Amino acid sequence: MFAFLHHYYPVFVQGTAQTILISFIGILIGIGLGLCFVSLRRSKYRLFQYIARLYIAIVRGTPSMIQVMLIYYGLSKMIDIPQIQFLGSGLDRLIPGSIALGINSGAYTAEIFRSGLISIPRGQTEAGLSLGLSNRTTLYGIVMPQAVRNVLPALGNEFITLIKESSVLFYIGVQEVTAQALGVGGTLYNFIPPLLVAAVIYFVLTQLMSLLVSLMEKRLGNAYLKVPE
Amino acid sequence: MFAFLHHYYPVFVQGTAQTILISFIGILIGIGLGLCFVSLRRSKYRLFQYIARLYIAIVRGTPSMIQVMLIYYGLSKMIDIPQIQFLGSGLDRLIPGSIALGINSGAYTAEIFRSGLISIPRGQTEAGLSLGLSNRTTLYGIVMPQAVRNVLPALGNEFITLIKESSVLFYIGVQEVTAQALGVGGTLYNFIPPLLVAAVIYFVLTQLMSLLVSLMEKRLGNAYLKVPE
Amino acid sequence: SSNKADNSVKTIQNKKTLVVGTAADYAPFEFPIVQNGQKKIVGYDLLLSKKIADNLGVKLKIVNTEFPSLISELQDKKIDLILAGMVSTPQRKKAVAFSKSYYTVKNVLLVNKKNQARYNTVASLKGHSVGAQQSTTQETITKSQLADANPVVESNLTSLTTELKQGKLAGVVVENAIADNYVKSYPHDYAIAKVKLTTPKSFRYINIAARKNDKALVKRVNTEITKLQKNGQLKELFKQAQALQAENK
Amino acid sequence: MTKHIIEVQHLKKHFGKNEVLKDISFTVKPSEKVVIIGPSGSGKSTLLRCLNRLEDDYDGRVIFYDQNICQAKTTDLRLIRQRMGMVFQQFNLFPNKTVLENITFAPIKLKVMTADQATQKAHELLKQVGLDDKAAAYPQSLSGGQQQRVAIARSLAMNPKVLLFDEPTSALDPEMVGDVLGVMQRLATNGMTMIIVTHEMMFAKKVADKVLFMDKGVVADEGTADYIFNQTSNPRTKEFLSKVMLSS
Amino acid sequence: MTKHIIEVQHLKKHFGKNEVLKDISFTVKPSEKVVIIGPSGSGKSTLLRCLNRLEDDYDGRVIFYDQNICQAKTTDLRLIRQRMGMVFQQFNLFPNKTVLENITFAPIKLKVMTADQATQKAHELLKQVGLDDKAAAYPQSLSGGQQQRVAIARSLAMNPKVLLFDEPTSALDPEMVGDVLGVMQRLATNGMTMIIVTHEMMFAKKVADKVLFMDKGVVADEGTADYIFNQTSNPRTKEFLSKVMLSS
Ligand SMILES: Nc1ncnc2c1ncn2[C@@H]1O[C@H](COP(=O)(O)OP(=O)(O)OP(=O)(O)O)[C@@H](O)[C@H]1O
Ligand SMILES: Nc1ncnc2c1ncn2[C@@H]1O[C@H](COP(=O)(O)OP(=O)(O)OP(=O)(O)O)[C@@H](O)[C@H]1O
Ligand SMILES: [Mg+2]
Ligand SMILES: [Mg+2]
Repeated sequence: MFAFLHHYYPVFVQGTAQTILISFIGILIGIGLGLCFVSLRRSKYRLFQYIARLYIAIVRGTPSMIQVMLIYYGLSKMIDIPQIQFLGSGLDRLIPGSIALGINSGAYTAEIFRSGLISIPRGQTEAGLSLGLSNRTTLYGIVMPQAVRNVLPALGNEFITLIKESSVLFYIGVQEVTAQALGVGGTLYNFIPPLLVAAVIYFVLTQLMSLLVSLMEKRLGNAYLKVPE
Repeated sequence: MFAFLHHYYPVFVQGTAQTILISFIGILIGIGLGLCFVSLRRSKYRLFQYIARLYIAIVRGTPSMIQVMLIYYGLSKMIDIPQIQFLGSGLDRLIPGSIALGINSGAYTAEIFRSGLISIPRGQTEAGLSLGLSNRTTLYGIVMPQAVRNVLPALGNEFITLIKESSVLFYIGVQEVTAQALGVGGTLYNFIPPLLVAAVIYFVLTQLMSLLVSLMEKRLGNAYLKVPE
Repeated sequence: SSNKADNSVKTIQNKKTLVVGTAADYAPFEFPIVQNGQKKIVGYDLLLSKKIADNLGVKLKIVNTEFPSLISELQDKKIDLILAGMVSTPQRKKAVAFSKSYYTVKNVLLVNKKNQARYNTVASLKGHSVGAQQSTTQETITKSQLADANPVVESNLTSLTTELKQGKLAGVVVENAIADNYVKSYPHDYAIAKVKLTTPKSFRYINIAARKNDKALVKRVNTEITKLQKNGQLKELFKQAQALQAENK
Repeated sequence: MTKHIIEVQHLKKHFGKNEVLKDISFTVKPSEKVVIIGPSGSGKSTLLRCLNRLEDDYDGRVIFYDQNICQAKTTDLRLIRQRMGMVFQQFNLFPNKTVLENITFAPIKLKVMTADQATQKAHELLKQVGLDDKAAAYPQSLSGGQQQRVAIARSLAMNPKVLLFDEPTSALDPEMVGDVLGVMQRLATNGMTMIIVTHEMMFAKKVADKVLFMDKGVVADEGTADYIFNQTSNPRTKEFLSKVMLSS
Repeated sequence: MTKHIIEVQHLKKHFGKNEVLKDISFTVKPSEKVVIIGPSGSGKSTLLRCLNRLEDDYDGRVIFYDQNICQAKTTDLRLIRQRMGMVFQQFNLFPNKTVLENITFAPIKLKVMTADQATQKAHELLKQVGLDDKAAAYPQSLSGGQQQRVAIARSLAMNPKVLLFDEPTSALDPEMVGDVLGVMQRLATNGMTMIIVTHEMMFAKKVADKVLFMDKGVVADEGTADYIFNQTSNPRTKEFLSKVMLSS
């Protein structure tokens, strides 16, 4: 059943590289947008709060496939990206595609950051302020590091979701794993074996991502959470 | 820009009905599977725990689009469903499609139920047992009602996700909203307007779903969580 | 319609590349294979594209995406030409300009070998699911000529034929070239049904699509097609594509 | 009937490598009030939880009315637990049930009483603990002291033969403590058998027939309240008491 | 310099419609120990938090060394807070920092000392509170009593002129209370100005120069420790004290 792999594995390797690339860019943009919108959401100004809420509501309320297509068709009308080929797809698809993924992920990331900040007891802020520290130092020196540590698992889940969601980019012609599997299926006149291969690839990628996140959790100081005997 | 709606609105109405139908069935199946797998996960027997973990890991680690296609092709070998047409799609696609959605959702639902049970302090179980109640009565009479109340928001989010994920069924020929929008887009040679319409439809559906869940939250007794002055 | 000078050929020659859009799940017209460890999209349309690029003296670049979105990509100037086994329907003619035809199709019903005897007539399909690719002439034909059947529309042809093999569909309406190829590749799985489908004239011709204003480009393309038709190379290219698929499946 | 309600014999319990109870033995007579004191982590809660098998897998024997709890089958165990009420530090009221439902839930479910009987009994008990006006309230709307008194009423609804208290006032604001201790004092006066883990030394002095001082998993000292608080020469007891009394 | 370090004048604070502080006035002299007692919800914490403007938007004036805290600009406020240490019921140590880092973080960040000076000072303070061996530990690995002593050391690192304590021992196991009170007692003896909200009446009797009894947002009674505990005729004070003393 998987004899075709012998011949077609380079296609899957290329697709995997592409999936990793778009996921990586998407994650970076997602974190950036998340930080940006969590600030808006916590801002004193109603208008900013409102913008952030609207963005989050729209992203969470519509399928990512539709978002990706709308952003791609929308962006391609607005900006002109050179059609340089990279790993088998044009940059004019890769870039809007990754941006779309990032815009989608940003809404979830913003909510995760927000929950992280909420999770840190008010007492931590008060302890910082009562020592004479500024609001800024208290936020970035005391609250944030703890918040980031707390939300790492949730962030990890979001990254995993993003890796999986990246499969919708096949519809705008990005040659990632799903697109490659569908293409090979077209040549073989049979979909099932290449789709199984794609499923395994995603599974491995997402497992690696959770491994990575749990390593980071350890590095970011599991120590202080452990209660020694 | 939306003049086409004048002509095409019945297509979207049909698609919306279809989306609601498959989401509804998917949610029911998801809840059933979730309950089933959370029992396996908490079972004394290693093998059952292992099966539940594997199921959850696979579902969470692969894109739902690939799952849906593989489940659909797989299921169709196993069960035989009459090809009765319903709202523009055969039951033989609607049903396996909904089942696929349910299988996907079940993994998340199981984890939500599990977190709900964990969220109830051990003291509640102990109080029940110390009054002489059986394990069963304690679980179903005391812990479960509180757990369900606690996880309602998370369940609501999962239902919203399912409504959005149902868009992948267009790939197995279910004529839900996305499929209809893409069809209209292919006819108009312009995807943006019909996709925008689809996005609005999903947005309305998901907002309605969150409304429904928050009503249920109220009914399931917000009272006892409020601390009157 | 405009009197402005048509720069379409010059633009392509200036950027030294011709960008052709296709949807590579349609063997033998276009499909991916691996050659020397590299993925490559090949097929009849690609061989022809190469000839056109050569004629223009530029490099060829392929953009592979979903069939239903090709025309919109063309209009967004993401691609210069579509070579994707695209039939020049009157409706499409409103949106794009078509070259001369380089292939003539007839539509047939591809069925599972087991059911070859079962589906002989249009009536025998009543109440059964028949597949067609979304936004294609086959979709229109299915819906008009097999009105009693249940149409199943998906964006990808292979997903339909996979379903056919699984017994989920009674038949799939496809072009005869594709159908022949399926039968040749998998004689035990697929067969062509005796069901009579008529292919209206306006649905018969496969052409290359270009933007409406790119008249000069269409002209150049037509010249090349005429040349290849005359010296018999067009048929050769098709056979070459079929052979390529046979050795890669 | 023996002269003891509860007999604990050579009770041992470990969590992994941590030996929490090391050979504990003592007895409780009808109407006796046993108070257990000792530093944090000495195993007081664990001991109490072993008595009604909320902790499992221990060595030794716990005899309750001639029945060995350690070997009781599930159905017997449930009957035993009905006759052995337990009051927790964290009250553990059911937050989704009203005060009345909290008290009547178990008797009705276990078919010990009809719904009417249970309701009547609940109102009586609520009167006893001074909270009859709160029958329809939800636990979250009560103060800690009120919640704990409801929890006591809930235990009493099953007509237990003995009540176990695990630091019933530790989670309370100081002004609430008095009300709860008042209720307990009245129960004691009325002849209820009680085993009480507490840090309220004044109260212990007042009600205890017997005081056990636990330290590191053993009963390090044992005797009447007078003995423990005034006469003992055990240095650990004295050190502990000096620390705890200093703060109050 | 005035003879008062802190002067509170007609302080009023409400949360929504809930008037929590209703016209509070009192003064604190250098080296004075003011103990605030009163039932739960009477506004003790709110009062303390108003003193260093952790609560905002109140009426009245709080004068600290001639400066009106209510109108201090952000930069001034930060200087004021540096000179006014606060110790919380929940300790509020930074869990991701070691004990040493907890103490040195603020002095270093605020450039009050160099890193070396801060570390040296931290070790001195840790010695004072008896925890020099825990410098490298994380807060979670310490007992509550140890954490609270670190929190006191952290406050002292900024060389404050006055220390505010909000029920510093309420969250502690009884045996831990003594250690923390011991540290506070020594601070008091060394002349630190202190405002202490507490339920530890014995301790209050011992160290208080002045006791404020708060009830429902007002200072209902006020005087020396001897007056409040032995002489007052205020019925609310007496009722409160009888409740709190009964339990201990
Ligand atoms: N479920 C458990 N798993 C592992 N160790 C436990 C468990 N329950 C208690 N222990 C350990 O057993 C020892 C005794 O705990 P226990 O709660 O009985 O003490 P305690 O005397 O009640 O203390 P406290 O006064 O703080 O309530 C402690 O070292 C504790 O860490
Ligand atoms: N942030 C807030 N928002 C609204 N109400 C508050 C807030 N903080 C305190 N309160 C209310 O103010 C009143 C006084 O609270 P405060 O915490 O000052 O009392 P307290 O005397 O410290 O009590 P305790 O002894 O329980 O600590 C209470 O009724 C409380 O509910
Ligand atoms: Mg305990
Ligand atoms: Mg307070």
